[in-house]
Amino acid sequence: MTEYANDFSEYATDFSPSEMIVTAGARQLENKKVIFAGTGLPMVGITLAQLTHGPDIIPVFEGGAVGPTLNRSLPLSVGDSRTTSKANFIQGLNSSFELTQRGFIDVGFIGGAEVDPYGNLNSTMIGNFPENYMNPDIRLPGSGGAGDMSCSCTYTILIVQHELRRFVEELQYMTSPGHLDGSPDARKNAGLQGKGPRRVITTKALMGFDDETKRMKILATMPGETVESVQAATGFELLVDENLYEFEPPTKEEIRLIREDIDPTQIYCKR
Amino acid sequence: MTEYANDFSEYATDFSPSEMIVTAGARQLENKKVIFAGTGLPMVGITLAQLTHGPDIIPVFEGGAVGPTLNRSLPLSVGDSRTTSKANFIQGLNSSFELTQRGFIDVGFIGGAEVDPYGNLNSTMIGNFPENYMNPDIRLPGSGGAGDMSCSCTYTILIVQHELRRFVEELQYMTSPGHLDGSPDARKNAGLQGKGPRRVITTKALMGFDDETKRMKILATMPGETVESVQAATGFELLVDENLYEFEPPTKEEIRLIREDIDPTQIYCKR
Amino acid sequence: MEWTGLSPDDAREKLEQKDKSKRDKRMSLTEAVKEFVKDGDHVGVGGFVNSRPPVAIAHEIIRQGRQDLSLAFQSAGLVPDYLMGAMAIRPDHFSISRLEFAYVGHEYAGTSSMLRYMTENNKIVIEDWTNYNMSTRFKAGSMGLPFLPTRSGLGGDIEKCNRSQYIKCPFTDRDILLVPACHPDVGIIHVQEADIYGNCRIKGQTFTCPEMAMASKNVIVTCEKLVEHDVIATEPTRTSIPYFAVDAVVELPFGSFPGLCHDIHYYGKTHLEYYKGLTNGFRKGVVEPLREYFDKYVFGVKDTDGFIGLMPYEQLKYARQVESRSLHLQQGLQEPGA
Amino acid sequence: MEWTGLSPDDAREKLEQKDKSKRDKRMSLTEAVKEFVKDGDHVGVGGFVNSRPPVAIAHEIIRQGRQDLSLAFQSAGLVPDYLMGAMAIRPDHFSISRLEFAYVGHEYAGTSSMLRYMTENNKIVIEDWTNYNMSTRFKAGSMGLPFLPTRSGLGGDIEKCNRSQYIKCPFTDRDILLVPACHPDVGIIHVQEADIYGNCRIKGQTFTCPEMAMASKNVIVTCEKLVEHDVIATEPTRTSIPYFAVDAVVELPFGSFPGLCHDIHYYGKTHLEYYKGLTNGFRKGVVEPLREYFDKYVFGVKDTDGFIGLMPYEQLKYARQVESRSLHLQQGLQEPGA
Repeated sequence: MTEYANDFSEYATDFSPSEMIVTAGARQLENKKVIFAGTGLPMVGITLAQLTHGPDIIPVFEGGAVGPTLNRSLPLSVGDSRTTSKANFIQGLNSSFELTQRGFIDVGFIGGAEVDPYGNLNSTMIGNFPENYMNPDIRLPGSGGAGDMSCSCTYTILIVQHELRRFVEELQYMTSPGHLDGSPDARKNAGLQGKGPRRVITTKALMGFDDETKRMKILATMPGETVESVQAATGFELLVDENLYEFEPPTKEEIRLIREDIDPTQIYCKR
Repeated sequence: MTEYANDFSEYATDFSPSEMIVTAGARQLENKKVIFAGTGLPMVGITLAQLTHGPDIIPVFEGGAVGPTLNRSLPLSVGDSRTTSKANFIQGLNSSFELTQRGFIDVGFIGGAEVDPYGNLNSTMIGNFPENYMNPDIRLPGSGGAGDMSCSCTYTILIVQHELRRFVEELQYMTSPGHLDGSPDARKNAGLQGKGPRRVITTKALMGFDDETKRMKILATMPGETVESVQAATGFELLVDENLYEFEPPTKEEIRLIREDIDPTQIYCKR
Repeated sequence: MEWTGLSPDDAREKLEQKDKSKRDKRMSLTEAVKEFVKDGDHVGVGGFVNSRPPVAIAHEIIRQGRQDLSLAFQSAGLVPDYLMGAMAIRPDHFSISRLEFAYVGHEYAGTSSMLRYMTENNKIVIEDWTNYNMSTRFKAGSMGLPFLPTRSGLGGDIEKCNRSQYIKCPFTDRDILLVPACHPDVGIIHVQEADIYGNCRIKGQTFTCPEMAMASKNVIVTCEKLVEHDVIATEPTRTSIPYFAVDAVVELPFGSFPGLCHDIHYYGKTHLEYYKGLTNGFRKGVVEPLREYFDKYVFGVKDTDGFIGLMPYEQLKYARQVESRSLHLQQGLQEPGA
Repeated sequence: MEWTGLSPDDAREKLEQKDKSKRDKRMSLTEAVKEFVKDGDHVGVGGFVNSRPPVAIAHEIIRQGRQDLSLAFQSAGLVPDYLMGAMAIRPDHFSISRLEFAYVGHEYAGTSSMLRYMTENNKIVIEDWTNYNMSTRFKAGSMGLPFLPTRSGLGGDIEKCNRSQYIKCPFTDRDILLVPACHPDVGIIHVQEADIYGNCRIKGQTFTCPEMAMASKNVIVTCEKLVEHDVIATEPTRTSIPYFAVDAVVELPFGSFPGLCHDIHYYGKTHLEYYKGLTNGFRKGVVEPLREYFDKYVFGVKDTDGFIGLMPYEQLKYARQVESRSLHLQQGLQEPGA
């Protein structure tokens, strides 16, 4: 478990859940891949990855920018001018999503409010659907581009806050398709192109999906967490990978980068 | 009949059939309209119109240019760089034809090899269709963009050489739809948007279409021609407009512009 | 199919009949809104979230007052929040009855309290789509097509709350979704540069503005800067919107403030967050501050110059300075009043 | 549905598996054609008529020899006429078996004698479309869609000779045509500028090159001039084709000669008309001159530099001088050897 540090002294001892989640997210991003960045923590994660092991990651933003250098401080929006610096190609939303639909995007990196065992996400509403669609208990912002990335990126990585009310057996509304009902070829039969979610990153665990059932399973627990504590914060039964491991804590350097270079004013990454 | 000349002395006495046809074509083009120019004589006609009564005509070329100034000598192609000079907007073929499909183009100005009474054009093949589609008697170049202009410009103006073998009751192949079979709403029912051909300009006559039957009718005879001589060169029966008139000959100035300024090397406009 | 805005056939017919000559289209924003925004109109909102939002046009629509507007956009923040805020405060003067959209919110600055207020209290009809769905709908409209196929917005619940339709693809035998065109009655768009005829140059991302312009029956463009036609004609490949898609050109610096305008100025964060805070308060029952905001910043000024004139100069200066700069050049800059 | 080139699902799968990293893609044209053009391939031909035709790539394909290629383009002149000419002369060495197209010809310089020869003698399978149909087919491919709807190519006989399909539009109840995507095995494209990663800048009209690039499984780009990546990154809105759609970048001045290359050089009219004359003769039974042409200008040279080296310098100079000039500045210029 020392891929990111030479010895224990290099680990940070003081870090927040957001900082843990961003570090975990960044480490899931392979260098030289094309990565479609959702708003919020994914933008922090992608920047951290670029500054550490992934200098040749190609970020894509739905506003229209392909392959920018994120050297103008953290974008406040995926349509921010800061997503365009030294880009390779800039057009607009149709272009970004067409590239995605065509197959140019390796990874979609997305946040969500509510998730089910198959990695389907809700970012639309809390309440009864369809009865109360027009007057929900809580109206969330809506799909934005997350629904599109979920449909058509080769695969996706999800970031969700790990709370009981957010990990539910059945979503109140399915905004972004994951593995749907988990049946074989469910996505293909629905007309979708991408292969769906591969990882779910939370404050408590790194998770994947069972090859057969497509249900969520714990791959690693975050520092200080156990399978039991993760399960206790989850509203459905989690599978546990046979090679379960403890996730390597953030290094001092990772935390320094987040705090000093990437998000000094704690826009997305609270301490 | 003296809209274009102050007195008879201003008329040219020496002009070729091509020059007559180009002059007639130019005069059909209203100033301030958006005109999609097909290759060949239509490009000469549009330039002549710009230099005479239509300085504010907006030419559109399928290669992608909207509203250029034709000040670099006659384009040899609708994709020529000479179609782009001082344009308002340049993209590519999809863009030009999407503008057309949307309804931005007032007039399509097109040449054709073979025409029928309803203004349908053939520019694909001579021979039996469909039997000999793969090995026709004579293979013509194909639709190019003419088929697209015919479908979606608000209306079209056609230029055809007036020969018996080119004016036929039934086309061997229908490349560019005119009024189809002439039945009411034939174009709409086929899924087409534009209103179809409004004028046919030839070396012998200016023609329109009957409001009811959509069959071709003579509006004016060209200098030196009569209804009889026009009919004799036509493979189907022509209607004759009740206000039939004799077309005003080219002026000396029009011929001078064609010969000196527009097509001095007789690329399209033979003498 | 019930079309909001124009049906594809109506949109085509109207455009065929339109005068497409190249003529001076400059007018005041007051005139432009008076002429092109009517009660009941379907309004396409340009920009993306808070980047190039047509704030000035939205304020003028609010000032003049309209009823029963419906809005169409992918993702937007300030504009729907201003419009819904105005309706919350003075429904007799201004109202919207319907939203077709993918996202209302401010990303870093949080979700939309006005969307929550309007929907949770059942004051507005909504139709959910994805960003790409809405972009595709404008694109279909711009292409003169009644629909486009897509592989986005399938499989979940979004397709169940909107007017998309499945077909079996006749070429692959797989299911595919068709989304209907969107032809707004009027598109409202802010750009960096335009000439007097309406040729527009958008700097940076175009978002879905060109498609929206070409899909709409009428288009009002505000621009940071009017440029000579020669500037356009020298590099026509940089024209984002051709002149014949535009009906009114209004030169209006800061026309998307406190949103961001690429290459011109960054967000007016202080003011944006200030307004956002008032809408949060309103949803929780604190009504007066939002009313006072509108009285001061929208109804209390004659036009956009009046609104921008109320901003502390240092905030405007900062927004201009910080835009398009590397981290290194941002050092030492700090937004005043934050 | 029988797909030429890749089916939409195969095209998606291949692209998913592809290495999309930003890396140096420079290679010689010989290597590029060896690696990316195989017997039986469906080849997308960039450019439009004789504007930016990928002549150099076509010559290299002919030199190396391939069998059973099929070609897809909207309107083209020199490239299909060279390829069909080579097949007419040496069918054992090089052959094409199918054309999907809207127009083969040279506009001002007349119709294609090689198209007449091949079709009237039943040596080739053809499929007719309109220009917009073919452009739409590449666009569908570039968008990752199995088809796009269109209102072009309807009502006449074109739709009867191709694989388009009617449906009743579920939104308007009117008939509309669907055209299937075109995913060439390889797209061959000439541009003015590219960087080593494959980001391309096209000057003037883009024709359908960006769509073709994004639809194709592999893309060979020849460019007039290799530019620093910084040039691209300074104005990324001017990039016409993003690097990840390109597999080989070959710097090759005059790569579309005797066609036109916008802003670089006008037609090599003398040579173009000379070749055109030989094909006219061939169709009428005068075989030898065309064979001699290929022996001298294609098989007799090692590469494009060799071909261009055979052109009289004065003709190349004239083609450069006359490009992009007003009539006034053209005065006194005359093509030598015409």
